[in-house]
Amino acid sequence: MNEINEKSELRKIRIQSIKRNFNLFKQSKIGILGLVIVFIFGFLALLQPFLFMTNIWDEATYHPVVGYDSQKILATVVSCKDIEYPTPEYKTPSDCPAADEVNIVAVAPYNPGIKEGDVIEQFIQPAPPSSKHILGTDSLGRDVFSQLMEGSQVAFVLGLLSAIVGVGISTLLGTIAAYFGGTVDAYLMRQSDLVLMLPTLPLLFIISAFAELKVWHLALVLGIFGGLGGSVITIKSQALQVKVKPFVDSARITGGSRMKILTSHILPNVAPLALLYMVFSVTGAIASESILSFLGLLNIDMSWGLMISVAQADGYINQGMEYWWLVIPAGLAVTLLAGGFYLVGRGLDDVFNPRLRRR
Amino acid sequence: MSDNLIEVRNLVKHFEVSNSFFSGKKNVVKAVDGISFNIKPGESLGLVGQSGCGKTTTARSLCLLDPKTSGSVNFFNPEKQLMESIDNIDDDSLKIFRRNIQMIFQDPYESLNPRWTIKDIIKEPLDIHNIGNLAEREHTIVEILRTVGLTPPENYLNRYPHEISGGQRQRVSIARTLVMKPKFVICDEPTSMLDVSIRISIMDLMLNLAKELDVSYLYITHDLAVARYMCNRIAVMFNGKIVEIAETEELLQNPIHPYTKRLISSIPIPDPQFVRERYEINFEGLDKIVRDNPNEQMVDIGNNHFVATHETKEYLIES
Amino acid sequence: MLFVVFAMVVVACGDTSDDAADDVVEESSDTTAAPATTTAPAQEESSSAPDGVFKLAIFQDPATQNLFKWYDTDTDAYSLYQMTGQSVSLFGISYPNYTLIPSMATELVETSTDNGDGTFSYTVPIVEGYEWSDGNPITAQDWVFTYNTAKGLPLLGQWAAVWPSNCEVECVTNVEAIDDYTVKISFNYDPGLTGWQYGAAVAPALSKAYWEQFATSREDLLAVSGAEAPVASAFVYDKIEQGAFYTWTYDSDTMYFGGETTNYANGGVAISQDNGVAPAVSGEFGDLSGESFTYANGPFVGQVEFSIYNDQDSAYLAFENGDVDFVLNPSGVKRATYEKLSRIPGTEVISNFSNGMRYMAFNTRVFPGSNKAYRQAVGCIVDKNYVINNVLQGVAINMDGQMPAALTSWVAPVTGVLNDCAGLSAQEKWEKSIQILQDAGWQATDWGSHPGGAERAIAPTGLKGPNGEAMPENMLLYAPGPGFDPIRSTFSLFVADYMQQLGVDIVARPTGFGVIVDKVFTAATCKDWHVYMLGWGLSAFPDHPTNFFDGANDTCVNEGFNTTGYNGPDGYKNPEFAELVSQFKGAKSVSEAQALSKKMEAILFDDMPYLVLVTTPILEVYKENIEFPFTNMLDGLQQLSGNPGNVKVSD
Amino acid sequence: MFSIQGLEEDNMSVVLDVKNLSMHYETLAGNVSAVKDISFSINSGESFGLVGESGCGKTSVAMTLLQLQPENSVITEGSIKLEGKELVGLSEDELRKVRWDSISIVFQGAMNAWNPVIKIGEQIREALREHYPDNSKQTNIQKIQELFKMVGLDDTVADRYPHELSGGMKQRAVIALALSCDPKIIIADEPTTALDVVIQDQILNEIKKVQELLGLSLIYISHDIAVIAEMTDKIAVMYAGSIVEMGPTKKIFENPVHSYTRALLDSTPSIRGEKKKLKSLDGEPPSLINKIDGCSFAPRCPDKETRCNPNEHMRLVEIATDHFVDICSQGKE
Amino acid sequence: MVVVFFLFLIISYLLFDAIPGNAFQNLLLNPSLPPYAYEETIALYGLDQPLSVRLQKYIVNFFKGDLGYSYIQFPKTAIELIGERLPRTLMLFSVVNILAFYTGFFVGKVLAWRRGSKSETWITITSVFSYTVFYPWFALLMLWFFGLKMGWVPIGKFLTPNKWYDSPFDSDEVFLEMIKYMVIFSLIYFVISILTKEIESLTQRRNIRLGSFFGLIVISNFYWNTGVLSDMRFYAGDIAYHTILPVLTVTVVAFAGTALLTRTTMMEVLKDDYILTARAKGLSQKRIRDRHAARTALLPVVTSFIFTIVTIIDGSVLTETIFSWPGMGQLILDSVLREDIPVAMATFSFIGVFALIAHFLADVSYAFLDPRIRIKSQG
Repeated sequence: MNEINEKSELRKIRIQSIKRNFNLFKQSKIGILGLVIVFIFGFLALLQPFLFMTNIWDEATYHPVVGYDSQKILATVVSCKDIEYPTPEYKTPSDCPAADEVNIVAVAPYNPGIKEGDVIEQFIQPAPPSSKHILGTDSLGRDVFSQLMEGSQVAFVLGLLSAIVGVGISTLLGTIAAYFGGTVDAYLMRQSDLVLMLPTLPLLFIISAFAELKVWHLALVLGIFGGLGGSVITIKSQALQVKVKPFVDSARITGGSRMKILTSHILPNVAPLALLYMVFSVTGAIASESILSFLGLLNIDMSWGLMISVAQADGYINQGMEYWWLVIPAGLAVTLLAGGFYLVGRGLDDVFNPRLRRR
Repeated sequence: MSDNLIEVRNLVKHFEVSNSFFSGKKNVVKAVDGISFNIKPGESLGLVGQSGCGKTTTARSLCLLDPKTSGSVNFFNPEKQLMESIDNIDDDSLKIFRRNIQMIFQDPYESLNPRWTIKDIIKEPLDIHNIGNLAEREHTIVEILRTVGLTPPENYLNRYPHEISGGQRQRVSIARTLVMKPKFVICDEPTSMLDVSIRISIMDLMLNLAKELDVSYLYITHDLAVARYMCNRIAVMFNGKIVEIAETEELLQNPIHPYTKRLISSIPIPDPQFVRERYEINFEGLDKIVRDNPNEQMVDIGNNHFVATHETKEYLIES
Repeated sequence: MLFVVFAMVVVACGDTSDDAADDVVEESSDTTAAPATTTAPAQEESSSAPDGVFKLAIFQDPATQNLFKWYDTDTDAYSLYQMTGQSVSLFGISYPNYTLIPSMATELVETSTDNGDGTFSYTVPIVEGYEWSDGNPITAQDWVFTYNTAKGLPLLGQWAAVWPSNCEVECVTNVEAIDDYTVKISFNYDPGLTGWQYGAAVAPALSKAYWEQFATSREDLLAVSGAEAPVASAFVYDKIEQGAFYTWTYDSDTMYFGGETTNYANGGVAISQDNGVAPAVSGEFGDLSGESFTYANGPFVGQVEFSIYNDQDSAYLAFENGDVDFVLNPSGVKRATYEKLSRIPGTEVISNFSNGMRYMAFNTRVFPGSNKAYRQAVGCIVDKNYVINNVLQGVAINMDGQMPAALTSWVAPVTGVLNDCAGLSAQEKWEKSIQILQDAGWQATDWGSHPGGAERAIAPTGLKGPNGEAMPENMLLYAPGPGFDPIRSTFSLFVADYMQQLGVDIVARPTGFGVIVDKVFTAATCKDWHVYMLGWGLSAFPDHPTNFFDGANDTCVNEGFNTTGYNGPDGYKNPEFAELVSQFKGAKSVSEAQALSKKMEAILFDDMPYLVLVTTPILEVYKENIEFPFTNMLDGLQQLSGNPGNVKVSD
Repeated sequence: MFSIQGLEEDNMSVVLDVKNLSMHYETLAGNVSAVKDISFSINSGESFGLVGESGCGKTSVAMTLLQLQPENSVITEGSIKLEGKELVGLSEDELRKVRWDSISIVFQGAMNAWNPVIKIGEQIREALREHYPDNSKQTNIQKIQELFKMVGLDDTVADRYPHELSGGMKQRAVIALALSCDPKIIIADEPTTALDVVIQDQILNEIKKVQELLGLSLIYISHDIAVIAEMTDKIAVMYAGSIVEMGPTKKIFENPVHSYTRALLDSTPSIRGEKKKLKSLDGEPPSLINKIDGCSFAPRCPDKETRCNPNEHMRLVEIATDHFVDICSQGKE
Repeated sequence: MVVVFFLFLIISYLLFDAIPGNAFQNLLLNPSLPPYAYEETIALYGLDQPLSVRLQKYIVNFFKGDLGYSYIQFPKTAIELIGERLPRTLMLFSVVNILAFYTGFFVGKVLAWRRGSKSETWITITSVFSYTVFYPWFALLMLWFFGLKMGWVPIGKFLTPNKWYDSPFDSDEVFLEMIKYMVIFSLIYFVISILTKEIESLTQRRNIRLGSFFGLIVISNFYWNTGVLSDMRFYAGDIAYHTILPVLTVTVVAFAGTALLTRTTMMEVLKDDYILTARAKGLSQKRIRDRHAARTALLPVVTSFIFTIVTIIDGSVLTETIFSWPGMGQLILDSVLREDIPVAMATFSFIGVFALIAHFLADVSYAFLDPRIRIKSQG
């Protein structure tokens, strides 16, 4: 009984402390903004499997990779030559072709013998946003919104996994280096020097060239390199500060083993900083993946970077705002989610770092 | 000599400090330069001196936090009933040593792990030494909290250090220190960061516990007034050396060494009517002579009062 | 702090730039007016050098201006674009109709002499009087020199293809100059179109007079910048600003100047050239009786500028902005950009078929790829038209055989399963495929069923080969990722799905291009894969089936060092086909070659080592002020490097 | 409200007059009333001690005098008159002229009062430049040398960085800095807390010497009643934001009236006199977030039963000439 | 450090070697090429030898100073290629970095100072998003907007070809001259700043500095009018014109890192007691901000900035591609993607050496800026 009571009391205390911390966190407007962004994307990421499982969305139509929704219209073939605008039909060059028309140059290469005035069955791909596809479809008739959701799954898996791996490694190595010092420390520091010397982006190019690199492979790689690099040094300096705290000395005097001191005293006190680092490194991981996908170096089925890459491969990216749904949502998503995590980190730092706290 | 609890002979601790940013050349700082003292059971010895004189280093070397450079430290092993050196100690004896020597730190804010509850903090030594079963441990913790005046104990068990005040924290520190009933506790200015009104209650608590639990203290402070309140004997330390050691009142009434005199003269008196005598001494000269006579012996001038013998009169400047 | 400095510089220079710009414009017009002062003795006629700059965008800094180097190891198209004048050849190809025409040869020599010792020779007379831009005559010695250099140093890489000199296999044994204007080229076999007309006769010859001094070792030769090398075209190198742009300027000594070329519908060509420098040429080739179109030969511009844009999108932005007239892009402009640019005033668009294909290859060495029925079943069930017309709508054109549709006379009628399954519904295709498997003795615990309509079939389970071979599990279909090529990537997903409906345990695995190439072209891993998708760019003479499917070339059989020809990654072997290949290689006339090719195609349609997927159109855009003599041709204008020699620029 | 009689009579020599000053900090948890209705005045040349435990509001008073309180603090009422000039409500620019020129301050922890990356001399010259913009460099340097001599530092210190000095030297330099613009009043906020006894002794000596030499007014803030006893002519004992007892130092030490004052005296160990049992005060100071009705010392008061008047609002009454005591401890009579 | 570098070389080489395929793989894609051509080629370049042999050979040659020939651009050496590309990257990115540093530092300063205000929140959020913006996407949008839509700046490349047809100079010469000029200018200004440090009156000090700055600009006008420079001026101006957009774009992305770091460190510094002392001294807000808070906050910002300089070349890959600015970044990208191992290795070791130097510089500059360390180093 007593045990249970105590446990529930402990839990209550935990909940209280979480509540209190959250109230503190609420102070930081930027942190809250970041959290909201992260939650929105988190919601998107979870929403898609839900829609598929409940059959609200049909996989054949909405699947982000192999889904296909043919939207056909009957279109009149017209010629949008560079003539003086406005003409009776069109006000500006961008009005031609009109909604139920198709430019002859766009279809002629695939339909030899087509003439102006023909009425043909035309697929609208990419289709602009509609009630069925709220962000339209891409050039392969796939739902952009669904892709965006799939992309957030990828971003979360990749970002969080690599952050956890990276921070796990750097926390472990950082505390070990701080606690043991001497040759272990020297070795670990040289190792992180070495990793810091490797240029990030070219390194990722190399790694992406290896066979069969899946998202979680990339997450591991990013995590390992991130974890071995600069953050070891930061975590180590934090651990060094904890190491000389009197409570660690107390434990040593009492005869606590090294392992125990490391795991129960130093690690928990380094953890907040590590957590902060984790939040920040999510940002880097998302950006890295997007850039690799964008450059077409990453062989995965779907991601935000890839969405832009595909839009670019078909030549939609330098069209200004005309095909905005192919370019803007994915680009914004990368920016927003990465920024969201960053804002959360900033907010945490502002509120919980006593050196930064305002009051 | 076996009536001593701890015997320190010629304890030396040197630090290597790299003095240059680029070259990595190392300088040796002699933080503790051959000090000796004994502590009997139930006695508390005050170690007094200015900051940087080696008080804390001595304490850390004594409880094996930092390895000493040379010298010997013997402690009384209550199970074997004999004095044992802490060098080359076997594991069993080390365990006994660990159980019998503890330290209280200056800063109540830093000396408790902020991520642990009070219960965990006090329980840690019991866990490490595997004393009693879980229920017994629980019981011991409640008891010790009561002993240090944190009542009712249940209110404190599940709280975190940041939820209680500085005085209470220091009580928790004391509880943690005493939970294994050690024979010898090193106190490194445990009250200097507390407010006056709380300070006395902590000091009283420590004095009471010393009697109750038969604990000896090595009490480190720079304030002779506090040392007087807490200690039977006082050792005055200067630049890594003990220059004078005597019973408290003897030392205060009859200081011999100029440094002791200077120290006593600088303590403000809470009485506006009283005007202190002021001494000024030539610290550099004194430092030099102390450094130049590393093997200086202490002489007993009676009343268990020992003074370093170097000729020091000339460094005393009357003011 | 530094930035401010920088801004000030910008401002300061901005103030003065107007005057300075004027200066430069004047200076540059001076230079174009008298370009020959430094390169050759001034000639009065050269003052009639044409005006205008033809501005092309390319995507990569050419690695070299040295053609020897290019053929050695630099296989990059962008480098070749701006080196075309450095070499001459005996025969040439007339665009737009792909007809073989004499270039330096006075006639199309198409019959060989049997020397009796197993070697066969062609003796070709060369046009007299033509000169390299440095004034040295173009003679037979240039061929001899080029061949001997490639053979003797030796040069590596593509030289082995253009001047094959390794005589353990089919090779050119000797090139000799009978006299200055007659060259004799000998082979250790009797070459047909592949080896002669489209082989040695179109192989490059470079100026001996210039290059001889460097041809002491491979390193020395390749170290030459090449920018000073004499050319046999209308332009010489002018300014080379590494990483930014290259220019050619009009060469007053050009051997091509003026005249007319007439292309006849039936393949005949008539050329007349007389620029007062070289002797008058009036060549008439082939049957000239059909319809024709004629264009005047250039050059019509004084300067050709190659601007380097490292990013395609920014290149097209620059095009849109009017910074360049034509983007020299081997894969053409992207569809959406094409459509958009077409609507921008002042832009002309062209679309052509490309000479290439994307395909899926089976590994015929290992089960189940080794089983013909299996390949046929896959070929039948895959509904290419659905993927092309619906999913990929507008970016690809279906292709069934090995020949691009544009080579009409080469295209063979579709036979075999592709023909049988064409136009069937999804259900019928599935049923037919199952039938093919059953007929071939395949077994299954449950043959599954098709619910009809657009539904997916319920796949057979426990599929086993006719001899009870178990189907491998977890097979992979390697295809480039969507970032590299959305077409193949999309196809791979759909094809894998079709194959799954046949009970094949396979998934599409997006894989790096380099990784696929490494896997399928390496002898050590020749049995480690099942299916992959890649593409081929094809040459002017469609002899590629001989290379792809000649069983003798199998990497696996020869375990690495393969001396006979191309490494066929698919491992396809068929004696009947091999016989046709050797006949094809000896074919001396196009009609003979075409007939053989069609026979070969029929076998391939039946055996299906490749499932040919699609070809893509080449879309190109250019500025209205540019005028090309013709734009209708296989592979588009990029095939002619933008045809700078005949382009006209108006203001 | 009421004003303190008796001090107003010789107004001429009053340098600083604080009346009914109240201020609080706005925090998440609520408003923290750090200073409650405090009045005191300081004559020229006088040294005034402010004693109390940490968190009692002494430092807040010091900061408010210079109007250096943090952003989240609000002065709810009261006035601070410096030689008759009201400081509360002045703009930042006007305050800048007052600061250092009229009132300077020696902060707690001299270690951190210096910017680590600027030389000592430069940091003093900075203040001189601000207040005497027309001084030549030479004048300023001379001035600094004089100041250094006064506090017992040699000239070379000016060219050194803070970290090159010992704690004592830094604190001396801080005093020199505080004197640099010839202020009327120096506030010393626990200037010796971080120092050990010997250095503390030297610094106290120095401050006293300088104060007497220049005839400055000194506000000395400390938790150590022994130091206050030595340093000041007049003291005010603060508890929980209020002054509980105020008067000439000697009088208060002879006859402490308020229970808190007595408790403070009883809990201070001394090396003189009999070694006596010291008395501790139970409990902790109250949280200032909650509004306290009645005597805020009542819960801890050892004489609760006999002398205390726990329901009375804390305010001072004069019980003897210049000796003010909080009314709560005036007993129930 | 040598050992670390040695390991760095080995690891890089192994990584490159592990990439599937090799530099001559393209030969395989020519269907009419006999396979022996490929075999011969890779044999000539030693690629058929076992890894250990090649690695050993490479390392030995490396320490002899021979970084080898480029596979792709044979017979150019790797060093020649770097020498050709480096000035362009240096030119563009030194400007970007200095600009980004100053704006970042300034914005960070203001942010920390205005803590809690609305504008602070908004600027912080903007900075964060410009820090995390999806760079290639952003750069293309910038190019589209400023280059095409507005037509204010040229699209890509570092020069306008037709202006350079008759240039008597190589662009590299002009680049070097511009770099030289910037270095000289800033050095002189730096010396002036140091010399004027001793002037007691603040207004006078400021006036002299401002005056000398404009004086320097006038002098630079003369400078660019002397001798060969008067001819080069025009070309330098052209290059400067082309740097505007890349500089703007990269700065927008790069300044935020410095701004956010400055904000954090400065907020920490603002808690320090000497800020209070400075206020008590009656110093003006601006002076406290700039002289006390920012000056101290500068230390970690500069150090981290120097570390980010290492990533210049690394991060320049995308910028250089999108803005068609052929520098080191593109060299890395090309050599890595085309598996031109000697060049890729050379660029990697260049970055490695650069990183080592930056580490050293960071230490030195820290010592220079922080007297606490400086004195130690002298002692």
